Amino acid sequence: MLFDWRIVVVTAQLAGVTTLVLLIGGTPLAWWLTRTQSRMRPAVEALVALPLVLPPTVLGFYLLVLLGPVGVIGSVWEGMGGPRLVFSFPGLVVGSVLYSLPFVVQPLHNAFRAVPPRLLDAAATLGASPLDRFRTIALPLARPGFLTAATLGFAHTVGEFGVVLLIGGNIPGRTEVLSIALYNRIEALHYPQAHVIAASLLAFSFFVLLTVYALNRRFETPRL
Amino acid sequence: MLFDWRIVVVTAQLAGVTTLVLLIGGTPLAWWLTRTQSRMRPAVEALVALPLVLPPTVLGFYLLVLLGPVGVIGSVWEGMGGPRLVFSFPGLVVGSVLYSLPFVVQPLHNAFRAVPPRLLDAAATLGASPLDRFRTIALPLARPGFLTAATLGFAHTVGEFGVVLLIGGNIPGRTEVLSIALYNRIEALHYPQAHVIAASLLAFSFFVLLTVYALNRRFETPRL
Amino acid sequence: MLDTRIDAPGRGVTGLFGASGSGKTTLLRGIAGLDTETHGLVQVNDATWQDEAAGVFLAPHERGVGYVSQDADLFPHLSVRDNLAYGFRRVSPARRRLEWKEVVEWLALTPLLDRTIDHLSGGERQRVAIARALLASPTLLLMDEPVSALDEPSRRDVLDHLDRVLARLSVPVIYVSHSLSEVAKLAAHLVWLTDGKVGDAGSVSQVLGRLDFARWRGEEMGVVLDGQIRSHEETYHLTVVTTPLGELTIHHRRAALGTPLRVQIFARDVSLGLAAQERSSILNELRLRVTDLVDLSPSDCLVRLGREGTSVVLLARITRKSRALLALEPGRDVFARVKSVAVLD
Amino acid sequence: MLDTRIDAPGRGVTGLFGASGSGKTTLLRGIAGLDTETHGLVQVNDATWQDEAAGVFLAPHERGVGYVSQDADLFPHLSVRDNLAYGFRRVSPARRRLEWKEVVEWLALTPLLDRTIDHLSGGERQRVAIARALLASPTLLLMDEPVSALDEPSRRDVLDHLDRVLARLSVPVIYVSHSLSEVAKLAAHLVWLTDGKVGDAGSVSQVLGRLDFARWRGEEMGVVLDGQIRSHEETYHLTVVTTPLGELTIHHRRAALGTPLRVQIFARDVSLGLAAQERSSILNELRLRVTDLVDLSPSDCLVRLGREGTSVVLLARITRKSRALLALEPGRDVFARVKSVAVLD
Amino acid sequence: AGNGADTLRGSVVHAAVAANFAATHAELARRFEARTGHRIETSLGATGQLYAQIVNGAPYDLFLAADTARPLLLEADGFTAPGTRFTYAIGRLALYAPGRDPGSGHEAILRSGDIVHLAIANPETAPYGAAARDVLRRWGLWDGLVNRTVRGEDVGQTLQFVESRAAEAGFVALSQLSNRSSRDYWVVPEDTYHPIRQDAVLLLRGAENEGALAFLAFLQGSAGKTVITEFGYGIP
Ligand SMILES: Nc1ncnc2c1ncn2[C@@H]1O[C@H](COP(=O)(O)OP(=O)(O)OP(=O)(O)O)[C@@H](O)[C@H]1O
Ligand SMILES: Nc1ncnc2c1ncn2[C@@H]1O[C@H](COP(=O)(O)OP(=O)(O)OP(=O)(O)O)[C@@H](O)[C@H]1O
Ligand SMILES: [Mg+2]
Ligand SMILES: [Mg+2]
Repeated sequence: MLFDWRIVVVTAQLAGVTTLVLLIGGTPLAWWLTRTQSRMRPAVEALVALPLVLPPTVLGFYLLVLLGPVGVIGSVWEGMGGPRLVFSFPGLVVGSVLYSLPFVVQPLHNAFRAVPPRLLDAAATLGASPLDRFRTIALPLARPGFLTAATLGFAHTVGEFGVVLLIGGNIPGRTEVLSIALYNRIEALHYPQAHVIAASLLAFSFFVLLTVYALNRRFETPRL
Repeated sequence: MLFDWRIVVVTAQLAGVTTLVLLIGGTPLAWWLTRTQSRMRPAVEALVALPLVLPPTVLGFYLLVLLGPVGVIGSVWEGMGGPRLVFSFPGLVVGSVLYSLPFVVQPLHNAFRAVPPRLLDAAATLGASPLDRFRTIALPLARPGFLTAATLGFAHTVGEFGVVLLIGGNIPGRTEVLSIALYNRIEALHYPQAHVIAASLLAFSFFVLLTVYALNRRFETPRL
Repeated sequence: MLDTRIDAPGRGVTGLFGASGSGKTTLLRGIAGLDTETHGLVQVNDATWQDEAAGVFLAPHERGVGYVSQDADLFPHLSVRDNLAYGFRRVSPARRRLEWKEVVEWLALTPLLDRTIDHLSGGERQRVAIARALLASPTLLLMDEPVSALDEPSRRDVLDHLDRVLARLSVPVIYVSHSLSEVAKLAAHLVWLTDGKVGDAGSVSQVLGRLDFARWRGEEMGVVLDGQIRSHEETYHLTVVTTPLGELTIHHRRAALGTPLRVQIFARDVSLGLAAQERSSILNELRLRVTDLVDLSPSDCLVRLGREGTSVVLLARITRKSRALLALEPGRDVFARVKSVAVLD
Repeated sequence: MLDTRIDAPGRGVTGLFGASGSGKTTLLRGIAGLDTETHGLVQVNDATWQDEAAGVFLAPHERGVGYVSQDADLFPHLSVRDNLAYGFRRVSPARRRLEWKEVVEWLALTPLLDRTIDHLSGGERQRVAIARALLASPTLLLMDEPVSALDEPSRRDVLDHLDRVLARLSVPVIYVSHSLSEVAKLAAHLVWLTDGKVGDAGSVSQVLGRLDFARWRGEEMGVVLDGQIRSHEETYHLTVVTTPLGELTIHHRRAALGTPLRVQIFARDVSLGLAAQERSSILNELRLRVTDLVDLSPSDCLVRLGREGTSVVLLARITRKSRALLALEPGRDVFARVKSVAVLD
Repeated sequence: AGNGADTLRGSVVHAAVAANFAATHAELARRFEARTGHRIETSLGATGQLYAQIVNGAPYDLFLAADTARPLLLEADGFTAPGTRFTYAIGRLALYAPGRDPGSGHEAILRSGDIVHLAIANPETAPYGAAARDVLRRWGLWDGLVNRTVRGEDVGQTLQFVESRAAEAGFVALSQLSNRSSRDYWVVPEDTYHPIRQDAVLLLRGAENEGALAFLAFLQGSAGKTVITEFGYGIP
């Protein structure tokens, strides 16, 4: 088997975009969970964690059915002129986002809960609007939560396999990602290749994570 | 296919034991990460997150190779008189623990970081030993982190598939779990059965999570 | 929980007094709009900030209040400089009323600017909090024991500056403190809270002259008098002030003759005699008449003194023995000797 | 950072003074073992807690210190009751030195016991913190501005009780405060920190009598005198005390004749005259001799007064005009009139 | 630990079975159990994964693979009871395109160009995938369609692609289509691809297991063969 470098590119793009989408979407959701007085809150929290209990291949299958051109969501979506979701990069992102959502929302939720409300009050009296104080107080103070959310979300997407396979269709150069390629090497008994890929992936990830954590240590917020 | 209720039992046992082991083992690790001045800390943090980047089946494969009777770890372990790890319930637990470790350690680490050191100092001057103040101050204040860790760890183990499949061998009554059974129903085109299982799993999990989150809300620690 | 009606003047400092737990902080938070459980009406200088009946609720960041809270509440992720800049940057330069440099220097914050918050001492934190609130150029300033962690000399220093700055800015201030001299120095108006209700309110001299308030204050009971500068005695660096109760000599004030001035006199600093006194270091002796007497303790009593043609009073705290020796009774004329006079303003 | 050598007596209260940021909190944390960056030697009553040279470091929880920190530091997940019980439960009943009920009632905490911490006012938090530390029956008590958020009357109340309790427990105490009267009431020994170094240390009367310290204190400069009860005057509820500087009449003390007693006299409460005074409410007049004079400001000066055969001094703060009128010079004999005398137990 | 202990009625047989044979195997096992009193416990999985497990000490008695390579390897490395390897079924490839009545034949559907996605199993790992690639190459369509192929790990996932209508057509196993309308699929002529031979082998652990031997015999006997052919497989 020749190694197709596009796999690495797609994987990096997928994990990057997914993490970005997760952070962008998960942040307001987590903030809402923190601030709301709504009685719906526990239900929303439970819903967020729910996709986890399904095996990824099963989740992938149901997503495939739902998002496919005749699926409940897919048909409506395509009827509204949306591009086909299955077997496309956007579809991969949707699936990965859904599957990694709890790993992002829960750490952020915890981090936001740890922001002392009195600091938000102080910011308000200094003229900061709710959005402003969210941006300038809550976000920076929740930094450890963001780090956790981002690393868990990114790593989990890199390693994810089932959802991506079913929704993506493992199309070379488009939706084939490293996790699938790696698995296939093992399935095909190409062990030496698999070892090289796995070792490189681990080594690379280790150094990225090491750098992230080491840098983070430098910029830690003082604890009061 | 008849539904084998032992699957549910094994699944519940696995997720329960795994979560327990994760919490018991993850707590000191997270606490160490919080308190240590060691320069090794970022490396340990990176190592904990590392298993995530491998697809579960691949991780499962390597665990199989390492823990198997001729594997580097397995041979030593069995040489020391340990029971066989692969294709047994203990092996499943080992694999699941390793794979879900970051979901437990990271939220706990964040939660412990949010415990103000001055409260631990206050407890020390009131005569509490390090272990005592960990138990009576850090643990209760880190409760949201434990909730997140436990729900993520539990749900992730229930839904996990690859590691469990490879290490466990899907042996009915012993290592066959719900996620595999569900996937096999879909593979075998037993869709109606698969739908029933998936729906029950989702409904059950939803109500468990809902209860957990709703109860948690009641006992929230006041925020200062 | 708090059931209060407070009318404070639209400018100047209103002192807010009350026992621990009487609701001072709760009241300030309500005014700042931070307490969603606060009901009722908040109007400031004709602007209605909150009117439950009319469904009006102005968000805290739109009220333009500066709030120096009891706990400083500095932002731990920002340096001292960035804490100060937080409010400063959110005011358009045109609307800024204080210079950065002025505030930073006055509160001696220059050496701290690049520090992180966690390494500040208690007093340093308070100074940063005061500066941060002032730099946001508030239209109403709420200060909750802002100098409680400062040592005496820096406290004097901060208050002197505060006094001058507040006069210049002419923002209304509500100032919580447990120290009468702090409040008497700054405030024109006084509110005394007890158990979430207003116990007494009015001008400083009104509230301070009331015996039940004085009794509650204990060591710090006293009055303030409004006067005018009458003459200067440059040699000794002194100034003479006319007050409704007579003339008082105080430390020199660099001000034109006729300038109004307020002074505080603690009851414990007033002694009484029946004859005029000579060759004493006490410069101030007022001829007054006893209006009432009240026992403070088995050993002490409080004497209220007045003068024909004015409702202004002086309080003197003396022993009951002296009262007997001097045969003090209402109507009796005495010489009140004032050991020290604090100038407020 | 902190470079200090402090010798405090093994019992009684040591007052710790110093400007904001002078290192008081740092010092207390070092003694408690909370600051791992503290180097050097900590010995308490013959026990070595820390000796860098010998590699000794006793863990904080083994030092048995009670630490009332500047920020109260209550546990937010526990009720007031459980906060108080935290230290109490960790002492075996046999080693407890204070009753639960006594402490709770004294600090008026009964109505708060079932409250959560987040709803306490600033003063309530401080009272809980004091009670929590005392209930742990410490062998050394460190108090960092423990009553700064209390109103005057509760402060008096708390200090009175504290004074009595400390006398009974005979634990050594290091007490940080910015209020001289607070420290003078409690402390026998005083340490004055400036910039992380000891500026002055010694008995209260030594430190207070020093002019540079007095100057730094400003309004609160004063001295303490040690005396003995000489007689009682039951009618007026007064007591006469002999001091090295002469006899003083104070509020009645229920104590046997000969009982030792300490009193505090602020410089601002002392006036001077050249002739004895008659028919005045001032009961205390001491015949003393001027030893030195120092200018405090363009208008004021500080006079140090003494007497043959004693090194004890009295400070008087008078105007420079009075100084000139009375022609005060070192060696001159004067009558020092003391308006108020505070008894410090 | 191994659990081949005899019960009163027979022994327990632990079978490792390739996922694509799952449904057929279930029926075989049911009939075998009814007939003999032995009991079959089945672990399903991908062939490569089952292989790795066997090499690492999995407690399986026999192995029904989806190809010939892995049983051969196991035999060569001494994991099997010697001489027990045989082909138990020959997979048959079908082109499944629901809702597109082929009329003139399915090849035409592929040529028509209105296929956005063609599902196949991964040719690198799955025998049915390799077979599908053979077919497309023979028709000269491989190069044109390769970028439109979506690749399942096995035929199970390949079928899921088509069943969800996400892919218009797919090469699946005939055995998966037993209850689909014959108008929806087309059996690919067997001479257009390398035969998909599926081999079984008795593993060392099962060498002494009466039930395992019996089951292998059953597979090769007429009763077994009947079931296998009923499910759309060929037999050698
Ligand atoms: N959310 C709340 N729920 C119930 N009681 C509260 C709440 N917030 C404050 N209190 C109580 O209301 C009373 C007033 O509190 P507040 O903080 O306003 O007192 P304060 O006058 O500022 O006292 P201090 O001088 O001690 O700071 C206190 O007894 C306090 O315990
Ligand atoms: N970890 C630290 N690193 C650097 N500087 C520190 C650190 N901790 C405290 N400081 C500084 O050391 C000085 C002494 O602080 P400390 O808290 O002991 O003062 P303090 O005497 O208690 O003052 P206050 O009366 O205001 O509470 C302060 O200037 C403070 O900013
Ligand atoms: Mg308050
Ligand atoms: Mg301090």
